[in-house]
Amino acid sequence: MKRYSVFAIAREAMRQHSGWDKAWASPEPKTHYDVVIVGAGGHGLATAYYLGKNFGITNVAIIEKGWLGGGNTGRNTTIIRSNYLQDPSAAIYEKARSLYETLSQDLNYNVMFSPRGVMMLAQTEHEIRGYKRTAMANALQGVETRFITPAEVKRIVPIMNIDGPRYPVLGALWQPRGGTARHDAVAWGYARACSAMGMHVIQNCEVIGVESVGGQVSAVATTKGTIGCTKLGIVVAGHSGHLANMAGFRLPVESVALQAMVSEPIKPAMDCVVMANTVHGYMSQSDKGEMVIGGGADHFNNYTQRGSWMHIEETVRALIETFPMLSRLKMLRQWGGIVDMTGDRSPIISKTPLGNTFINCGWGTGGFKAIPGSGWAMAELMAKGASPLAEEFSMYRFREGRFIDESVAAGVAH
Amino acid sequence: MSEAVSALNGAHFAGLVDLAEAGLKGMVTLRGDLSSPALAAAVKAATGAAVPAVRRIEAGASGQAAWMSPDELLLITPYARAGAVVEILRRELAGEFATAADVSDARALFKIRGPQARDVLAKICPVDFTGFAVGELRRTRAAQVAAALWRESEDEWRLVCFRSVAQYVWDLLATVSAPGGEVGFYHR
Amino acid sequence: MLLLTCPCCGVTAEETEFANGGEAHLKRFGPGSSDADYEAYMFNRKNPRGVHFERWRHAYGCGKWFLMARDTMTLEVYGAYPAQTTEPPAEIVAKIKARRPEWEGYK
Amino acid sequence: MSYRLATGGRLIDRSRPLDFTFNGKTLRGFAGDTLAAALLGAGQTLVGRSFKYHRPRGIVASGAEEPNALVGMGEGQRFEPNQRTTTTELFSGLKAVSQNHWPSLDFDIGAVNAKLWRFFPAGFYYKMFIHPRSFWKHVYEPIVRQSAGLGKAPDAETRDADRYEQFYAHCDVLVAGGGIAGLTAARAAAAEGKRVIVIEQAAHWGGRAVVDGAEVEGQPAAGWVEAVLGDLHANPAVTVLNRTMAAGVHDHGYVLAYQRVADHEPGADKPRHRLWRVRAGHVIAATGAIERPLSFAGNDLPGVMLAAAVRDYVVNWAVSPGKRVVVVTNNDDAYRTALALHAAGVAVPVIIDARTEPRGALVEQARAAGLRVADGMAVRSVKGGKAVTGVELCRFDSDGGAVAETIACDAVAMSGGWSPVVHLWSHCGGKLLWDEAGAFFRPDPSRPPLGRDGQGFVTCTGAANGDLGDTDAAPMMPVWMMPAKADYLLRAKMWLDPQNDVKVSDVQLAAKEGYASVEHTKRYTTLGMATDQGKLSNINGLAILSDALGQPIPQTGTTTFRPPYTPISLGAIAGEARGPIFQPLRRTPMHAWHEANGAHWEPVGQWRRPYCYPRDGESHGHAVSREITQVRGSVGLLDASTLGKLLVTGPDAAKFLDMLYTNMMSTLKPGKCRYGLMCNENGFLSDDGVVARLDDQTFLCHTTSGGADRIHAWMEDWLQCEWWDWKVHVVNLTEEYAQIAVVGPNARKVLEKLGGDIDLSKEAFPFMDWREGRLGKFRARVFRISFSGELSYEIAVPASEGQAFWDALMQAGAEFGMMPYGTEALHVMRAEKGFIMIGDETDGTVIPQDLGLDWAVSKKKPDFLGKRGMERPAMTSADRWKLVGLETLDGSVLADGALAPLPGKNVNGQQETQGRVTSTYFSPTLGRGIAMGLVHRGPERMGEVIAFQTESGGRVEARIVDPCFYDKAGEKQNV
Ligand SMILES: Cc1cc2nc3c(=O)[nH]c(=O)nc-3n(C[C@H](O)[C@H](O)[C@H](O)COP(=O)(O)OP(=O)(O)OC[C@H]3O[C@@H](n4cnc5c(N)ncnc54)[C@H](O)[C@@H]3O)c2cc1C
Ligand SMILES: NC(=O)c1ccc[n+]([C@@H]2O[C@H](COP(=O)([O-])OP(=O)(O)OC[C@H]3O[C@@H](n4cnc5c(N)ncnc54)[C@H](O)[C@@H]3O)[C@@H](O)[C@H]2O)c1
Ligand SMILES: Cc1cc2nc3c(=O)[nH]c(=O)nc-3n(C[C@H](O)[C@H](O)[C@H](O)COP(=O)(O)O)c2cc1C
Ligand SMILES: [Zn+2]
Repeated sequence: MKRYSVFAIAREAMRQHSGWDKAWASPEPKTHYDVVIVGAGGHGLATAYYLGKNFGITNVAIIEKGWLGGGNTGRNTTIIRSNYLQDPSAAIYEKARSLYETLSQDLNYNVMFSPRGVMMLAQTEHEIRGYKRTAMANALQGVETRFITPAEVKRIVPIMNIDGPRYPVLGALWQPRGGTARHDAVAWGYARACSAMGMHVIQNCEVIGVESVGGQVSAVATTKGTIGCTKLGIVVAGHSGHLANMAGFRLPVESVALQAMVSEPIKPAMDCVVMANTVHGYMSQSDKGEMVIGGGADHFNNYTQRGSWMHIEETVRALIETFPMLSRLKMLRQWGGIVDMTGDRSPIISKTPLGNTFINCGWGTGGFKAIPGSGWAMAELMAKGASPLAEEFSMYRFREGRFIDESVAAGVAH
Repeated sequence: MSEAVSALNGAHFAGLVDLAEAGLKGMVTLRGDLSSPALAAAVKAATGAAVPAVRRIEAGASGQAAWMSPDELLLITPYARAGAVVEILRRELAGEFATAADVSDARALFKIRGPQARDVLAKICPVDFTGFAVGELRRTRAAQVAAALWRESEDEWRLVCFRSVAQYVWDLLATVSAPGGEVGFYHR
Repeated sequence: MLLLTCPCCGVTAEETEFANGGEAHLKRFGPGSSDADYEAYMFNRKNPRGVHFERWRHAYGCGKWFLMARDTMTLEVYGAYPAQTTEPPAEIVAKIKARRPEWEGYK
Repeated sequence: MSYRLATGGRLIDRSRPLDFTFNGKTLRGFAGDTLAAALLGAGQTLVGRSFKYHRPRGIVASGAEEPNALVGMGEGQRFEPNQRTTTTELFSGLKAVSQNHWPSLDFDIGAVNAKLWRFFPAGFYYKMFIHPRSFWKHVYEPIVRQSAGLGKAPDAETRDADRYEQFYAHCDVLVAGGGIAGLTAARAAAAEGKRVIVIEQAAHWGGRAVVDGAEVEGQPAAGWVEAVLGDLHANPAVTVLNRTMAAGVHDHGYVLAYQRVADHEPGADKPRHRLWRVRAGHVIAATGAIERPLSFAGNDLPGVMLAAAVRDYVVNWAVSPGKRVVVVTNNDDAYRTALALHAAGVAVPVIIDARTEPRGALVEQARAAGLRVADGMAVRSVKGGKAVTGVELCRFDSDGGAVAETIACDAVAMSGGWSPVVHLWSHCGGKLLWDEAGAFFRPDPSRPPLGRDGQGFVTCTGAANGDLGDTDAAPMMPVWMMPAKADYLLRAKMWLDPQNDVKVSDVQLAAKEGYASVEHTKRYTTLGMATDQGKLSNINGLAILSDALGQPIPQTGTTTFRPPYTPISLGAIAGEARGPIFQPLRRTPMHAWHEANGAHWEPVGQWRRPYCYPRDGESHGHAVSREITQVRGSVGLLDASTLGKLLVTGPDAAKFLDMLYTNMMSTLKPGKCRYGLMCNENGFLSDDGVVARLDDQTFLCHTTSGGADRIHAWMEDWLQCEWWDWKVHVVNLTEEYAQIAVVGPNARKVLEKLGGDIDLSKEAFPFMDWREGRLGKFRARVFRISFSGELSYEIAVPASEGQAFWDALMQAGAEFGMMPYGTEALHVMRAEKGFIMIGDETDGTVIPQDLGLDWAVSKKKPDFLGKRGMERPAMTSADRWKLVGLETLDGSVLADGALAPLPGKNVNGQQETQGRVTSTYFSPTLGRGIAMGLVHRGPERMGEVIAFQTESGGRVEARIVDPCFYDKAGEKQNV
């Protein structure tokens, strides 16, 4: 793999960019791999990457039914933060966030991680208490957060109306090193690095069955034929229920549409990410200038990648109330993704009832930020059979009543 | 009792339509088997009205009976009579599985009058008003809150909502009936 | 944005007037049930790609719950029926079979 | 340079000149102009700068597809960035400024990017700026951000001066597009007696046909349009709307239509935009077709325009883009432009046609008019800087190495063929077919978007369906690059997406690097992601991609069409919901009194409750202390109307409540009250409140303020869906009553002063009883319950009398210093008593046993909601954190949410903890901080001292104590 750098660009500029390699190879599948990962989203690719990097396991195929990164990884609002309340969540999200800090160098691919700060507004007494509670927890979890005053909010985000007549801003939970990254680049960077380690990223290949022998997985049936594997990782987000069905078990997961939208681009107006949970809206401004806005999730099972319009209205109302200048901007595009919601809104990284088969799902509305940490933990789980970061995220926690509920207090899951 | 005041104390507004808060009204929720003769007799005794068909409102000599749900009616009477209506219903339905409760104070009632009424209502209610007949009733949404509305006469509509959101619904109606916002979809 | 017809009051109204209540025909497992039954009842869901039986409430209308068969891939609605049933009515099952011959049926 | 023709212009009224400004310079146009027409008419061909390279940009199109000519419009409260000049109707006083340049449109520093284009190929960010690490955020990214973005952000502190609204409409057929096809479809649907809505995004009807002077049904198109429109207007079942765009087709026939009611008359007392939310039985997309540009070097210079747009400017607005206009095409339609220019007296030095020996009727007409046709030729390169000065010709079938000829001109009209507008077909999943002859995608009628009945609900007609109507035209020839074998340097100057600066070479590079899916190419190059969403660029781009991959175009496919068709204002999306009606505000009957008496509000769900009532100069803390002192010492009033009040009645009511509450309700005696807990089926606490048994079959259940609707729905769910044979009715009486708590040692005296028929004495009316009767002249139901530990009565009166009753209490209590108290005083007093608060002590993960409420969890009942959940191992573990009181040793107030750290770290390196604070207050009664918290095995550790976090990062010690800090024996409340 040729390394990317400013010198490489300069060299190629002089020869009409004729010397660039393919970012990833597009091989035909082999008959067997040590590990097959289903789903070339961020989580699947990161799992493969850390299998190779941390455990030297490189006889790996990542099988993707469409184009890599085309699932939720390619359609999310790119918020990265780790100011979660519960210990297991804070641990994995902070691991992910800290890996993001150096991911561009690690992958030799600029994923544009931009720690511009994430601000979660407190607009009720209840939210104040909730966020203060989170800040207290974060202090012991090694996550840098702070509860800030309305004046600080206004200083950091001058375009905000903090005196909104209905829900004045009473403060905010501020994570200065939260931020955003270029979502597509995360998938592409990992795919390139996986490919460079000799792994096979196989696109346009849908897994349509899971085969087993004596309670252990043996192969996956795909639209490109049967592919044998010693271990199987299912990392397909919204389609997890479907894959679990193929593997013979059910999950505490439902798939619903979550929407997002972008405005037309404008010159820089807001540098950080703002989340307003009382009124239901969140927003950041991308490097291209569009306002990236998250909408709500539908409440019914849906696989169409289209959501219901009312959520867009609700979000826009909330954001205009918070940022009045938005009123005269225009919505450029809206879209949806299929997110996998668990019973406690926290993810699953787990062994499954089928031997040598592992699942990573349930990231719902908030798993982009977790990609490196989740891949790290999943790789460890698959390689060693256990991972401290994944420990509490077993799919069996529901039966036992050990929820990891982030929506408690004023917290939100995403 | 003289000190009882309705949510908006009979407010008025004239825009694309004439808006008025109807003031105090007696309202009684009646739950039970709407097909039972006992219930029909009780409704008759209380209001003089027949049991309304699905999504209809019926008028009687001393009140109206509005269909709310497969097992629920809303009886509308003068404010002072609500207590008596509850008594009549309880008496008539003694031994039946039925419930009568006075909800006069829990609601606000608005009158919306004028040829543009449907054009105004359709700004906030996701309702198809074409073919919406006089005497028909629809429970629905008025922007962000629950409401029930019916057509009292050709150009006259009624809308009920919960008392706590009376001011919201009023402001909403007044906003969308501000002059300049003529739509001309229903009324040309 | 779905358009649903409430079988309890006959109103056809948009999704905003309804509330979804998840998978239908779950059998409640209370005290004394096995861990597996309780877990399955509380959490594990079919979440199918395709025909789905689900609960809806006409929240902004007559207030009643009803059940409905809908396709989660196309959003086609096959029919609605009373909440007071333990399995889908035969005519709805037949209608789905006719529309989706490959459907494995209601289990 | 562009200019206004002396005659003609079917849409302008020369007798009504209108002045407007562009970058501060006053220009003149006519009524009927679009801003784009007026700018061109005034000779302004340079109107903006591109996104990445800051290249000069001019007007390309004449409608919604325009990628370049975006301006900042208006000022102050009406400033709007990125306004498309081609769809903006001119009005007097319009103010426009160009975008994305510094310091000026003519001289833009950012344009050095264009000189460095070799260093900025597609995806260059991903390969650069990797080292050193911190430079991305602090050095590179700020530069990238500043040079990207388009229009200026509206001012943060000014508010939009306009209003917006929405409208729900229903119809059998919605026709989008007011061209011949749309009007024909509307007429047909109307004739069938359907309810029809027909909408046209532009101000004018008739689409292309009226510009091109076509004949329809034997009469001139314009006359036909007028006649059909007249009939449609006259039909009461038809709604006809211009300036209304079908923005999105959503599931089950939901169509959003964006009506620009008053954009063309700013300041009028009208809503600016109205968003129509149409529910249509069927949607007919008659949205026409959009002309494609051609990819030749320099095709992005101001003055290079779409051929049909040039025709529009000439015919509609009597504007010519130049004095000498070269036409370049691969199809016959562009000849119409040549002829129109010629007829208007504009020189057309040559028509460059990539086809060899084209022979259609229009070609012959052009030849007959003396126009030169250079067939088999291509534009090799357009010459010029900020304006076109000429074109170089070469053989089409060459690599462009040899310049055959250079022709001076000041504008170029190009046509690469037409693409049907299939957006509305595609939004809900309609699939497309590749049409070889027209080289475009058109709807595949066998795979339409499906409606709720599983049938297709969108149909395309007219040009949108691929029917371009040119039956006697010669075949077009697909041309994706000009010349066909252009070398790299030419390809690197061929713009596909002129707004985002995506060139043919960029798409080719993406393909080479393996970004082979069309979706990867889009995201890698940003092709089609600009404000025009690739209306001009997408087909050309994916043809280039297909060619680079060596695969047929249909295999490459298109990217996903997403709403809106063109951008719509966020203001319209929010509609009327702003300011006071942003969200419903629920008000109790005494709301206005609280407001008038200085309440500091606290939002509680959609309610607003007084937090406290600060007096002049008083801090909130002081007000709360004063209120508590008054209540504890004498008497105070609380507006408790927001509490849920659910009437549960019927023969099975008692059995039902036994299932819903954790404790036994069936044993409650009429006339009595009991505190009850509700859990979800996981066993987690979800609500609490006092239940009063009204009679054998009737209970009144109080819920928390936030719980009323939720618990009501929860009850209905169980009754309708699980125990549907149980005879129970639930009626939500929450808003029927104003509920007022009269609290304090003098409470009884105050009520006795009112008089009435209820014996309020301790003996006749003991604690946890309720009575019905009259208090003064008020019909009242009185509950002797206490959330403060004081003698206390909660009184429900009809809501309509709430204010009068409140007034009466204030008056009766005057001699005792009666004052209202707010939610904070309520909270502090309940904490002094060790009472839990749903939402503070509970957070959805807490079971009753955690809070020492085992006594309220029945051991006898075989079943209740939550019982099974509580039996799980994690719930019964002795290691759960349990409720205790906490007293700091130094009397200070513990911090909200503070945790009690332990020395060790867990496997993930996080500090271990042994407890947390759930509620913490300064108690004016005790003169010190008090708190409750959940502590590991807490109740077993009474008296132990543990350390908690402080806000500043330190530690403070607190003793574990009983959670009841005040009057444990209950002597004050049981009097
Ligand atoms: C609108 C929206 C906004 C969001 N905003 C945020 C945010 O701001 N911050 C945040 O942290 N998270 C956010 N999320 C969540 C985040 O996007 C996801 O949690 C995350 O991207 C999940 O990554 P993944 O790799 O698990 O899944 P995906 O990226 O969805 O990848 C799964 C892959 O599996 C493939 N697949 C499925 N079935 C098969 C099969 N049978 N065979 C082969 N391949 C298959 C799919 O094609 C897909 O490519 C958002 C999500 C959405 C939809
Ligand atoms: N010769 C050619 O190549 C060619 C190409 C295109 C059209 N035509 C001619 O044009 C006519 C076709 O008529 P037609 O009616 O199919 O197309 P049209 O282009 O004449 O009309 C389409 C109309 O739809 C409107 N529209 C587009 N998208 C819309 C939306 N989302 N919402 C609301 N309005 C929208 C447009 O503003 C336009 O007025 C025929 O006369 C045909 O011969 C010829
Ligand atoms: C962070 C982010 C920024 C985006 N910015 C743009 C944009 O500037 N222009 C655009 O057309 N689409 C933008 N999109 C939306 C994509 O075009 C696309 O709609 C989304 O990735 C979902 O894919 P799909 O619409 O192809 O299903 C953006 C998406 C994301 C996640
Ligand atoms: Zn109904």
